[in-house]
Amino acid sequence: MRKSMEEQFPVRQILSPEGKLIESVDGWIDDELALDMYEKMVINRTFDRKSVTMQRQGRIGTYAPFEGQEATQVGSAMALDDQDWLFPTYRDHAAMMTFGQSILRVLLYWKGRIEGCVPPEGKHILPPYVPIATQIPHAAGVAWSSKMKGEAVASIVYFGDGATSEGDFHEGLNFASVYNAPVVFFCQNNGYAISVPMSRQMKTKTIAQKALAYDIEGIRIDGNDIFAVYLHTRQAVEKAKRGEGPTLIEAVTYRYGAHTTADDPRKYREQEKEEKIRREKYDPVDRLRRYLESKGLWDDEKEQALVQKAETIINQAVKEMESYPAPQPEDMFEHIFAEKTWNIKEQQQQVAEESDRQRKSVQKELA
Amino acid sequence: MRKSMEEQFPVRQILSPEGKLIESVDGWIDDELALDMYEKMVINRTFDRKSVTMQRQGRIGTYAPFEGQEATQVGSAMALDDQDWLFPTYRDHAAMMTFGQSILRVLLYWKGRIEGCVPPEGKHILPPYVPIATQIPHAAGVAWSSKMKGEAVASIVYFGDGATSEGDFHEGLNFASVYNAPVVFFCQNNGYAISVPMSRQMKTKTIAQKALAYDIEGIRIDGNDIFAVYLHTRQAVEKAKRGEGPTLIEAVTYRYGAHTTADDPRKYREQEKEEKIRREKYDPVDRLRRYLESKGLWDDEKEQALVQKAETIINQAVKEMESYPAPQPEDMFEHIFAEKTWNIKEQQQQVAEESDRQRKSVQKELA
Amino acid sequence: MTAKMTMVQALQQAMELKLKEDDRVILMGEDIGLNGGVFRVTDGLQAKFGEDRVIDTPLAESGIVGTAVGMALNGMIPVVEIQFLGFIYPGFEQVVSHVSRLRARTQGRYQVPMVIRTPYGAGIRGPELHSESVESFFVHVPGLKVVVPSTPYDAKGLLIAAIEDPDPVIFLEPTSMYRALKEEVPEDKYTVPLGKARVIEEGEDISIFAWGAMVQVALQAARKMKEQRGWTADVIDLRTLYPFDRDTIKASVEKTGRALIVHEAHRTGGMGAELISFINDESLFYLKAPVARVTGYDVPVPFFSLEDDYLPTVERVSRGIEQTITY
Amino acid sequence: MTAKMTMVQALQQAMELKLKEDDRVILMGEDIGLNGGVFRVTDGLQAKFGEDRVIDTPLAESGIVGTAVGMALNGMIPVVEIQFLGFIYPGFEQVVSHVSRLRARTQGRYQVPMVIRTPYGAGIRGPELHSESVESFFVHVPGLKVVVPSTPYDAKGLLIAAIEDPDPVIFLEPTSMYRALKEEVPEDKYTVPLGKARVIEEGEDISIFAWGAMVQVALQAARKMKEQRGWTADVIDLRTLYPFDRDTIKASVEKTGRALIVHEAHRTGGMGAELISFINDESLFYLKAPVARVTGYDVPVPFFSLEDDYLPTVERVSRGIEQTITY
Ligand SMILES: Cc1ncc(C[n+]2csc(CCOP(=O)(O)OP(=O)(O)O)c2C)c(N)n1
Ligand SMILES: Cc1ncc(C[n+]2csc(CCOP(=O)(O)OP(=O)(O)O)c2C)c(N)n1
Ligand SMILES: [Mg+2]
Ligand SMILES: [Mg+2]
Repeated sequence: MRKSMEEQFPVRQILSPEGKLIESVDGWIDDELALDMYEKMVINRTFDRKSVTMQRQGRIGTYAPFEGQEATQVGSAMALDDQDWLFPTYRDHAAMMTFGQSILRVLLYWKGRIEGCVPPEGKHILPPYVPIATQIPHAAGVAWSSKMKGEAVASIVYFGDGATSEGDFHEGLNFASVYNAPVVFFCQNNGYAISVPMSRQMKTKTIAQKALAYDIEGIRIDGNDIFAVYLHTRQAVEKAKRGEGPTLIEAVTYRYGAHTTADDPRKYREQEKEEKIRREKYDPVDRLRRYLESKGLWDDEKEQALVQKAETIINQAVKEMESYPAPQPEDMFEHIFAEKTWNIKEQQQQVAEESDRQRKSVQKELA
Repeated sequence: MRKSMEEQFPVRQILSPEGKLIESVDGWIDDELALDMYEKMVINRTFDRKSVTMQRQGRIGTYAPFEGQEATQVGSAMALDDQDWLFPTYRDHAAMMTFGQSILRVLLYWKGRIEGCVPPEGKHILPPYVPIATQIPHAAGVAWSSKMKGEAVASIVYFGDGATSEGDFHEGLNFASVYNAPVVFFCQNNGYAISVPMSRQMKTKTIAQKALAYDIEGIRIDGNDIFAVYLHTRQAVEKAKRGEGPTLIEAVTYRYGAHTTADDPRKYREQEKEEKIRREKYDPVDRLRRYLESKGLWDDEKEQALVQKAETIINQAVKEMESYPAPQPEDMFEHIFAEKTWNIKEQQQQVAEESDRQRKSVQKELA
Repeated sequence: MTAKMTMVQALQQAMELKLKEDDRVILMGEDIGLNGGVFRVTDGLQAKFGEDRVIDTPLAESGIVGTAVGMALNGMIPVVEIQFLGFIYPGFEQVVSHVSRLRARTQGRYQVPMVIRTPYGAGIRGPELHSESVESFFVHVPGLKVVVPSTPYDAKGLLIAAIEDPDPVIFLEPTSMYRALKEEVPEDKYTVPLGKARVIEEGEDISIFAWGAMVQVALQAARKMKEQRGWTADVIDLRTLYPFDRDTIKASVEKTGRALIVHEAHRTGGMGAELISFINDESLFYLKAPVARVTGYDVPVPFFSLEDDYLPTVERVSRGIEQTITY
Repeated sequence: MTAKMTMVQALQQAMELKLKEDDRVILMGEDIGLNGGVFRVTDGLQAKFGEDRVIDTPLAESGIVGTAVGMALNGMIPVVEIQFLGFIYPGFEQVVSHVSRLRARTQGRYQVPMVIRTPYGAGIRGPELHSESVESFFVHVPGLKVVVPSTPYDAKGLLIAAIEDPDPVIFLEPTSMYRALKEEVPEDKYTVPLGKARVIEEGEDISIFAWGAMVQVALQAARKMKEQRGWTADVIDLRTLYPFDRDTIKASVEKTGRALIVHEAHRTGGMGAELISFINDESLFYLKAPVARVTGYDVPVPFFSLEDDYLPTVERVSRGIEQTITY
């Protein structure tokens, strides 16, 4: 009898939920790296919680939290080399920050500031993609051109389970397969597209099997196991750089909270119950801590120091965000074209005059 | 070792190129049906050749020939029941005519007449779809609603190998799989999308395997074997009506001629050589004739009578096309909306006045 | 009987009434079922009418619009929700090449009586691409009607009319008006006819045309100018952008001799241009001043920290009125 | 040195020159390589520059535009061919939401210096959807330039300018002009600047604006009316639709006091509306008559048996001139 797709694409795990190694990671992950992973996950979680709070306080706008998905994002981004390209969605701040985007920029983005889109010099981190799946062909295109140029550079593109339904998912994977482009298609399957569960999104039980439609490699991994995430992503990145083409990785995970701060997950799932189970049994941060503790690499004292450090870092960034110079209305006309067209100039001029008038009338009232 | 996709999806055949039965067709295809298939293929081939000639003579516009694909189209359309829905492309006139569209309408279509889009009363035959793959979600939608209504009605949708690259292919198949819609996705893989060979269209060696991405059944059949086409399509139609969901059929075939009469296939393939081999070895019409002859059901005399009949039928339709009332400029404003909006009324009025003026000025000149 | 309700509630009632009354009506879209839509417009309808009539679809706009076309061909009346107007583009080909054309192509043998509802416009601090206002795309496509309510009453009546219309309707719901005001709305069924504008206020000095969220801005500016300068205006909510209400526009412009159009969309190639052209065609020599456009700018709708500076304001409209009247 | 050539040859030279001169330039599209494009515009270029620079892509417009965006991000200059304008819709989201915005969103950190070439317009007895003329969609999208050549000379110079422009350009090639006329075109490289119209004929009585295949129609009508009635016209080929050449338009209209716009696109929401609005803004009181629009109608471009009745003709433009001048 033919194996079912779930059997053909088993969920690969390296670290058990209890924090036990299932396979050796020798030569791949040493203690230092493991500690670094842990620190990054904790800082990112701190960031996420802080952001949710700040949204409630009106200090930033609608925010898309990722708590629960730290291992998928941190682990995969750590598997990249500096010159690689990263294409994130609106939920992948942890991946972006791990790869080098500043906390300040991410905060600015969610504060409604276009300045939050700009990546650090020398790093290829695209701004968060809002229209679902549209980043997939971009990553395929960058990777394809890296190959043309003969550069050993890979691209990684993030997307969700819901994104696999869009035509751009299909077109992007097909192009990448035809041109054997060095790209990693990294699907964070968190089980939901806003409210729609995977079972209504697709008939298949796995996303990895969709690779079969393109004759590329597909694998399914435990997205809450940062070792599995890191290792398989790293292998896919190295494979890409060896010229062996694209990989589709399905990282099975779960978001603890709402889709965004505008969403109420109790409408579509048993939120409290499910969240509790996930947090208790499958939490990616706790899992790694258990491992570190079992190896004698971690203890409460270290934990407290780290929590402290995380808070300091995040608070510092928040401070920077809040003292960031206010945007000027005229800014919206910048960078539309390399050189402003006449009507953009004219409109910018109008807006500048308007601001001026308003400033004066305020001054007058005050006087 | 894992089987290759070509092994997992072997090309199914029932009638060998020599016209020998590989499997029994008892209970499925009797002599009468086989003779009917043959007659339909010959009439359609006659139609196709006549149309190419008429295009050269300027009697119709650009035309998309299907010669070589008679078995895929005739065989699959014969597998439908009267109340089923058929979604054709610009190349599927043989399927349309087999299912009940009149030759006249098809000719009118290629003569640049919108009247050529109208299906016969009581038959669900959509007009030819020009934008690639866009018909696929339509068929999924019709089928889905047939299921909702509890009707045992299937939809069949035609598309080419090239069409599988479009997002609509993916979205259509995904929807159909999720809703278990009674639809047959019938891909005529003729090896080319205009000039682009399958090997540049996709990395995969089969199209059938793309079904794996949706957990639906995919099969590959010899599209020049009308028995295989008929049988597997019929099974897919019956399966759909039993509520067992969609099927993706890849019918491997070849178009002998140009993509359209505006195309020159010598630009992108060894046209003469390849055409010759295909015609000699794999022709779908000859194959069935060999079978009929071997069963004593066919001879030269019958062939001549059929050729005669086909020509009479086609010539009659051509005559009707050529004496069809000329279109009126005002026609273009009809059926845009159920009730004309003011600006359509106004524009139609203008055009009517214009026609009138022109008629009068011609009369004046003549007088 | 009437009840005070928001636009969200009014739209919901419209759909509920039609779902109840007509078996052919179904709702389709992302997150509209269990979740009730991201704005809760379809809240509770799946519980009432079942999963087969209020359908949570996969995340694929071409698939949604395309399968809805199939539904419509087969005699259903799909009311599709696109989660935000900026996400209609993956389904744009289906809209432009099929939804709008199937009636004509089949010479009336088939029709596509569907409604595509979608929240649109800026002003709610939405993320990128959640604030688009590209109504003029659809106005340019022959075979589509384009409708934009600005009040709860109109929203209900227009949506019912759109669902009952035998042709496809693009139904744009201004997000910032969803809950901005409540008004008395009849509980029963009624329609507001497509193609008819609503004259909200009458005046002598200028005609102001707006739709969606800009109606309130126009109205406030008109009132302010009346108070401050004594000028009176016709304030007209177009409600339908295609086919727009030419009689009302013409009569008003010829009465006042001055016109101003307010829209959120980018100025260049926006609906304002078509209205100016209509006035040029019909009423040019009535004009005492150029027709003014107060619109969004020719830049992507900015991130929300600047969206208020992008959107027409009472200030900007007031100045437009002043400039036009004192031209 | 010059040679007599068609628009097809001129376009081909432009691409060949750029392929030769700049390694970053690549061509991508359906059937453009081995087959040389369905209009043979890229004929022979793959043989000269290889399969990596002149690329036959899979049949997927979103994939084509989307991967081209990726190429552009990575420093290439993709010149994309969409086989016909009516087939750009599957890639519309990529154009509207990314091609046009990436520079702004990244504050100039990335740019997308790509050209999307596509045959457009009616008049060649094409099948359904092969005759679209929806230029106004792109004019409405901030961040895109829109260019339409009408002669071989301009085609070459504008295409080179478009490829060299640091911003994305939608480059619309009128199919009926591909081989309609030959003219002397320099063999060497030259550019025709974007944003500048061409005044083809000068006159006193009316300003006629056109682009693409309508330029010839406008010109013939102007000449006919000159012959028959003695009226003289400025005949102006806009060449760039965004940003259009406001100085030339304004000067001409203020000189003649009358204007007529010819376009193939549907009337409602077409580019003509924006031009009328510009004239309204700038030159209203110079007008002696309403600005006339002679355009395609508000119906899908009909099947080819009626396309000549859809398209503006010399007859219709002549009547428009007459009506405007004798208003
Ligand atoms: C083209 C498009 N359609 C709809 C949306 C609205 N939307 C935003 S996120 C989302 C769900 C995405 O789900 P998934 O891909 O699983 O990613 P997740 O949010 O779970 O990380 C939807 C429907 C959008 N942003 N873009
Ligand atoms: C969306 C879209 N893009 C491009 C085209 C132009 N075009 C017409 S037919 C064709 C090739 C189709 O190939 P395939 O799907 O294999 O069907 P075949 O013509 O071989 O039957 C192309 C590219 C189109 N009609 N629609
Ligand atoms: Mg998800
Ligand atoms: Mg093919």
